[in-house]
Amino acid sequence: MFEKILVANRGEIAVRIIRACKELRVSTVAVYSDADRSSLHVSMADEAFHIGPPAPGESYLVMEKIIDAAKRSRAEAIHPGYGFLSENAAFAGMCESEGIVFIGPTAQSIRLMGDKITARKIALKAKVPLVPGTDGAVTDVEAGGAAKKIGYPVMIKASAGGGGKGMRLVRKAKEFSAALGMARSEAHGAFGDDSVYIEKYIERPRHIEIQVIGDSHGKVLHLFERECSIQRRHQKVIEEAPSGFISAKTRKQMGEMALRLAKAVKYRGAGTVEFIMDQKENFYFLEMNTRVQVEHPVTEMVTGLDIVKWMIRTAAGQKLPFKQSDIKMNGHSIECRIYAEVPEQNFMPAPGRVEYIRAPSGPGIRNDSSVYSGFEVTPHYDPMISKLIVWAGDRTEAIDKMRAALDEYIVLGVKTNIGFLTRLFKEAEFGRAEIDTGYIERHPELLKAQLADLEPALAAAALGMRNATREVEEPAAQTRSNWKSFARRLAVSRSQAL
Amino acid sequence: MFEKILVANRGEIAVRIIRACKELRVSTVAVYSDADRSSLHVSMADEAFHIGPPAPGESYLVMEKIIDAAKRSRAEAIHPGYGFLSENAAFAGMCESEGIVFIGPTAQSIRLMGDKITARKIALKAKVPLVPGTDGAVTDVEAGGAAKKIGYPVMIKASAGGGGKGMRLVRKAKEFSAALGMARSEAHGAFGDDSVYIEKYIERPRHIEIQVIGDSHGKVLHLFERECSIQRRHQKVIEEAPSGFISAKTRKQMGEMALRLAKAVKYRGAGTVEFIMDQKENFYFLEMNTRVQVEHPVTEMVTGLDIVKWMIRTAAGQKLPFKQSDIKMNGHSIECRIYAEVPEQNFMPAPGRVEYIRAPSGPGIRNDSSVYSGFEVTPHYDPMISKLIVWAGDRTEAIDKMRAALDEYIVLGVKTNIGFLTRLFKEAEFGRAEIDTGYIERHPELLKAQLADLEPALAAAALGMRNATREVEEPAAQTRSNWKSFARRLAVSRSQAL
Amino acid sequence: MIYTFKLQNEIFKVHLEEEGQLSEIEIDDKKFPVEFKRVDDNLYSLIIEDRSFAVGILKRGKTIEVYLNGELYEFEATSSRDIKTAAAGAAEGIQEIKSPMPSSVVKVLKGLGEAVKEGESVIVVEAMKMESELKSPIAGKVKEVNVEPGNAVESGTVLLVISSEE
Amino acid sequence: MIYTFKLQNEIFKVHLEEEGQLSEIEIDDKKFPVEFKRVDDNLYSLIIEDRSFAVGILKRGKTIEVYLNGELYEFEATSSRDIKTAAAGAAEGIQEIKSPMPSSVVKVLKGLGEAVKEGESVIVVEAMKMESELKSPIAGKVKEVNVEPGNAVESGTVLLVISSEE
Repeated sequence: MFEKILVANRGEIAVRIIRACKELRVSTVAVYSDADRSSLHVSMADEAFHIGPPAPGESYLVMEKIIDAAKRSRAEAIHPGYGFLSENAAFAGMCESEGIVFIGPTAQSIRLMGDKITARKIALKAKVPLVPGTDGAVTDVEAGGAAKKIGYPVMIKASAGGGGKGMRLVRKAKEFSAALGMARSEAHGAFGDDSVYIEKYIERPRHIEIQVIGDSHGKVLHLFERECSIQRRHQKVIEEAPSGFISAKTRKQMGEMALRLAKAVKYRGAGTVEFIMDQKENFYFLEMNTRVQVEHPVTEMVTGLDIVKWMIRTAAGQKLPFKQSDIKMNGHSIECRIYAEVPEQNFMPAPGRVEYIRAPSGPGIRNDSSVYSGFEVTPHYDPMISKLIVWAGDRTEAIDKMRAALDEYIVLGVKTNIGFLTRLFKEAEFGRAEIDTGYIERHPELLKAQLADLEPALAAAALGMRNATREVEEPAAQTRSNWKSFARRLAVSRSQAL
Repeated sequence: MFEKILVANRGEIAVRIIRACKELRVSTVAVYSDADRSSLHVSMADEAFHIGPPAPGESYLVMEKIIDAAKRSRAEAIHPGYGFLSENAAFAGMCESEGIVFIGPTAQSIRLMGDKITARKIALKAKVPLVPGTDGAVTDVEAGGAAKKIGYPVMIKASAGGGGKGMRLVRKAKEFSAALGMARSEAHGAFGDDSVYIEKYIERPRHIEIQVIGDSHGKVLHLFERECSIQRRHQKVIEEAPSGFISAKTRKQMGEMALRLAKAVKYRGAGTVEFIMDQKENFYFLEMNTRVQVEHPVTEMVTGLDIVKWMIRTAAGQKLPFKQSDIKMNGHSIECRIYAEVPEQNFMPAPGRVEYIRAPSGPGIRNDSSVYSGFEVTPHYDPMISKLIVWAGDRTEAIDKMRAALDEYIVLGVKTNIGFLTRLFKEAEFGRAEIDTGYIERHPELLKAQLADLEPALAAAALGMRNATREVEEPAAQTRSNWKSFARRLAVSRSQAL
Repeated sequence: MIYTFKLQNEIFKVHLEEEGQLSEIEIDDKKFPVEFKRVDDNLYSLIIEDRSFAVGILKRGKTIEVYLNGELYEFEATSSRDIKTAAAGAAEGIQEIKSPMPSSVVKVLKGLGEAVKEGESVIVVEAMKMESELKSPIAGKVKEVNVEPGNAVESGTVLLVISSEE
Repeated sequence: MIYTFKLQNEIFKVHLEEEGQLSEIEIDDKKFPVEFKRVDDNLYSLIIEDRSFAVGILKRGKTIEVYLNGELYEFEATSSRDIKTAAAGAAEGIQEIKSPMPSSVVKVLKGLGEAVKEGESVIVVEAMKMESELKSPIAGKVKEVNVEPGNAVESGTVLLVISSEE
């Protein structure tokens, strides 16, 4: 095992990794930008190195600064977390050539999976299903036949396209040729190029992914699926394991496909193979994330395996001591990402000072966070406040636990999506796992606050105002400060600060 | 299921029960004494009733007040938690006759198990082993033979005894008659009665208990064991599941014995059969606790079953839907009781105001607590701050997780046993599960604080003093308070309150 | 003491009468007793006729944030003068479009005097590298335009004013 | 600025020199730079030559509690006058037996002038229905008895004084 690891990240994932290291009795080195001097990952680590201004491009993304801190602290390995340098093949390569272990796959694996076209080729070769479509642009003559072969509904897409221009959804064969003409003319108008290709249209797609983990001795295992179909701004908001939708047969198939792909690139460490799935459980490879995912906790909760610890152990050369059949799923886990954002305004980030935070706790509750009362959510980084994770015996109980947990959560000072999530978990459709990536768009009513408890809220507002007024009227109490009465004064100021 | 439950308790267990109710969508009614107006169980419940002064005898123990609150709130059931009225057969009977469901066993079961002599008789009849001993006082003629039959070492105990008077440990037969004489004469001197009885002496005894749960349809299941051998002042401090000591065979036997006993009293709800065990895995019935135990979480963590929810469900008449073979133990869980106390002074309680508390969190960490920054630990109740529970794949990993978690725990304002626990979890003997109820007495070195980081501590003290001084010198900043600058002022006061 | 709060353009008057531990609250001629107790920094316990509530309260400037049962109530404390304006505004349908966070103005979609439909976007602002379109909650005409593209604005800055009056 | 702290009868002098963000600390002729930053109410981050520490700090009266790596350091801030007394006390082996919490005196086990062994119990106090025996950390004689059975005492009250002097 390593003696010392540098954590090249910030926020909750840096805290998560430091905790794993502490349990493994490995020393930790934090790096921090100017904006993160009072972040928890700094004080929790054994050592801390300043690496520059708040902008990631001048700190967390500067490979040389990270490598330099690793060398100065004599860290033997670097854990990149997610985001920042975690899927940067050049950085992994730099670590390799500097003799520092990159906790993740090899630079080569990252490179292969990082390029979409290469990744699709590898998937094709490994017989992992891709979204059916033509192999590039088609002529008018080829088009109709191709669409028929793919099966309706299909999408006609401009080869040079983007932004929905030159795109047409076709549900029936008889509508095809008219749509093709329109798509071509729109594409020509927008891009000066009328070439189009055809792809299967997935209705109400679900996002389902398979967690894999490999060691450096050729063993790769999968830890089943996570469903992450609830998304906003193309970003996951709620993730769960197992999926409330797929059959045992599909689960098995997806696991096998994911392993086939991971083995094709000799995968080491934790990774995720993402699939898009239609409502008939047909699934197609999207991409592979060659790092730990934000949503890894739900898999940890149902398998009992600590993914971050296994990343570290496998990077240190340890063998995975279990086999595929040893890995079992038990119960159900759901994660919510709590953000400082405004759901009513298209989930716009709402940075600011978290004046007060009270996170839920108790049986089956896990709150991965690095935010505390007084923490400043800055515009420089992701406005995530925490990942609230629950575990219970089954999906229904997990939903009930999440509702109860959200009910305990209090954040003041910045706006959050807690109210939105509370409403979402009460939705019957969500309860029946009738979800897809368009779920939030289909439920605009969830965005609106339900201010139903007006009387107690007004009473609280009035009593709160009264307390604040008293404070203004009697500020003298606050100056009666000397060393001996310090403790008492603290108590006084507590009962006055609103 | 019930619509509304009254929780006849306070502190962490009241919070625990309210959380379970929320998940079951059952309304909750809290009761509180004058000392508990700002306790969390009050604000977390849907309704709250004041029941009198701080002293338990004038509030939480007054049956009529509890029943009255239940009637006024139209609660259909009462959950008594642990302590207070939880093992009071009269109270359970009163509930029964008032048509309120007592969430626990019947008054009759409580009565049978509450009386030590009756409980022993039932155990004897159910063929549950008791500590071998004579059936009452013995003559000099009988004594030697009895001792031989029981097997050395034996204890000679004064029938009228107590406080160690007239008590003699005898390790060898040849020492017996001299010891008998001394015991008799001491007993005569102390109590005016020289009758003695003989009991097997258990060396380095371990405390191991079996969790059981029954429904009102005749099914009783066990949820395996907990080991609670680490005790101070005869009170458990650390509990774990499974035991790091017993064999699978012993586990099975103990489970069967516990079920035999529970079935003998037609047990409903959660209960615990406590055993004393010697270092050869011989175990003997001690007593049955007819309520939820403080340490129930460790069983929940390894079985995945929510004991409090099952108490409520079975009290509502639901059947236990699983069978004994469905219940499995997975991984290892340890609980520490965090107390406001002074280990160096024989674990004397240290009530006071918790000025600041920061509890650990993250994967595998559960902190059941009702204490927050500003909470007053009063002399009226148990000075428990929280139950810190960890789960991990095996015992070693669980210990490492507990060490890391304790390291994150910060409590200021009252003294705690956190340092003591930190030292204990570093002990190699504890790591090897070489524990018994005399462990803490055998390790007095654990009681002493290890103040090894003097330099950073002194630096912190000096810098803290400097901040406090600044505050005294510049109190003006605190009076510059008006409504508009409220937010800023709050920030200022934050950076000044030390 | 009477407090007046504005919440989503509705005005509420709260009459607060204190008697020791217990306060009496009157809202819309409905009276009820309230027991109010601080728990920690910003967490309060409210007991109203045996019903119990855990409430987070934060006062910032004229806004008092009340967090209750998972929802955030942002009350604006108003003076009688404010009320009149607001009441008048509500009656006449005058709406201020405010910046929800520190941001920069990207595009003003509606000019002075231009007609606006309910729910129509009127201005685009950018914050944290994301553009957001702000919409008018009422149909009417643009009465004021206070900013232009490139302006950096604070949270709460009134960007445009929409009026339903002719 | 020089601060003097007493910890378990040892005296420490800390010389603190400030230069902007960075402070220089000198303890026993050893100098090192410290970066000190508040995290939340009582949690601070200390960085000493790249080594990082999370520290809880609470000042109460003359006591400054420092919580570090699971252990509580209770420093007593002392003036030079206090130091002399304390230093003298330490040298001569004078020990005050203080009440660790609000409690009532049950029994005084050692009378004035009586000899006491190291670790021997000298007084019994009761709090929260539990009796506790307080022990003498040194061998010596009882020099002062300030309380008698039945007295209610505050936390920190000096109950007895033991001296190792002849």
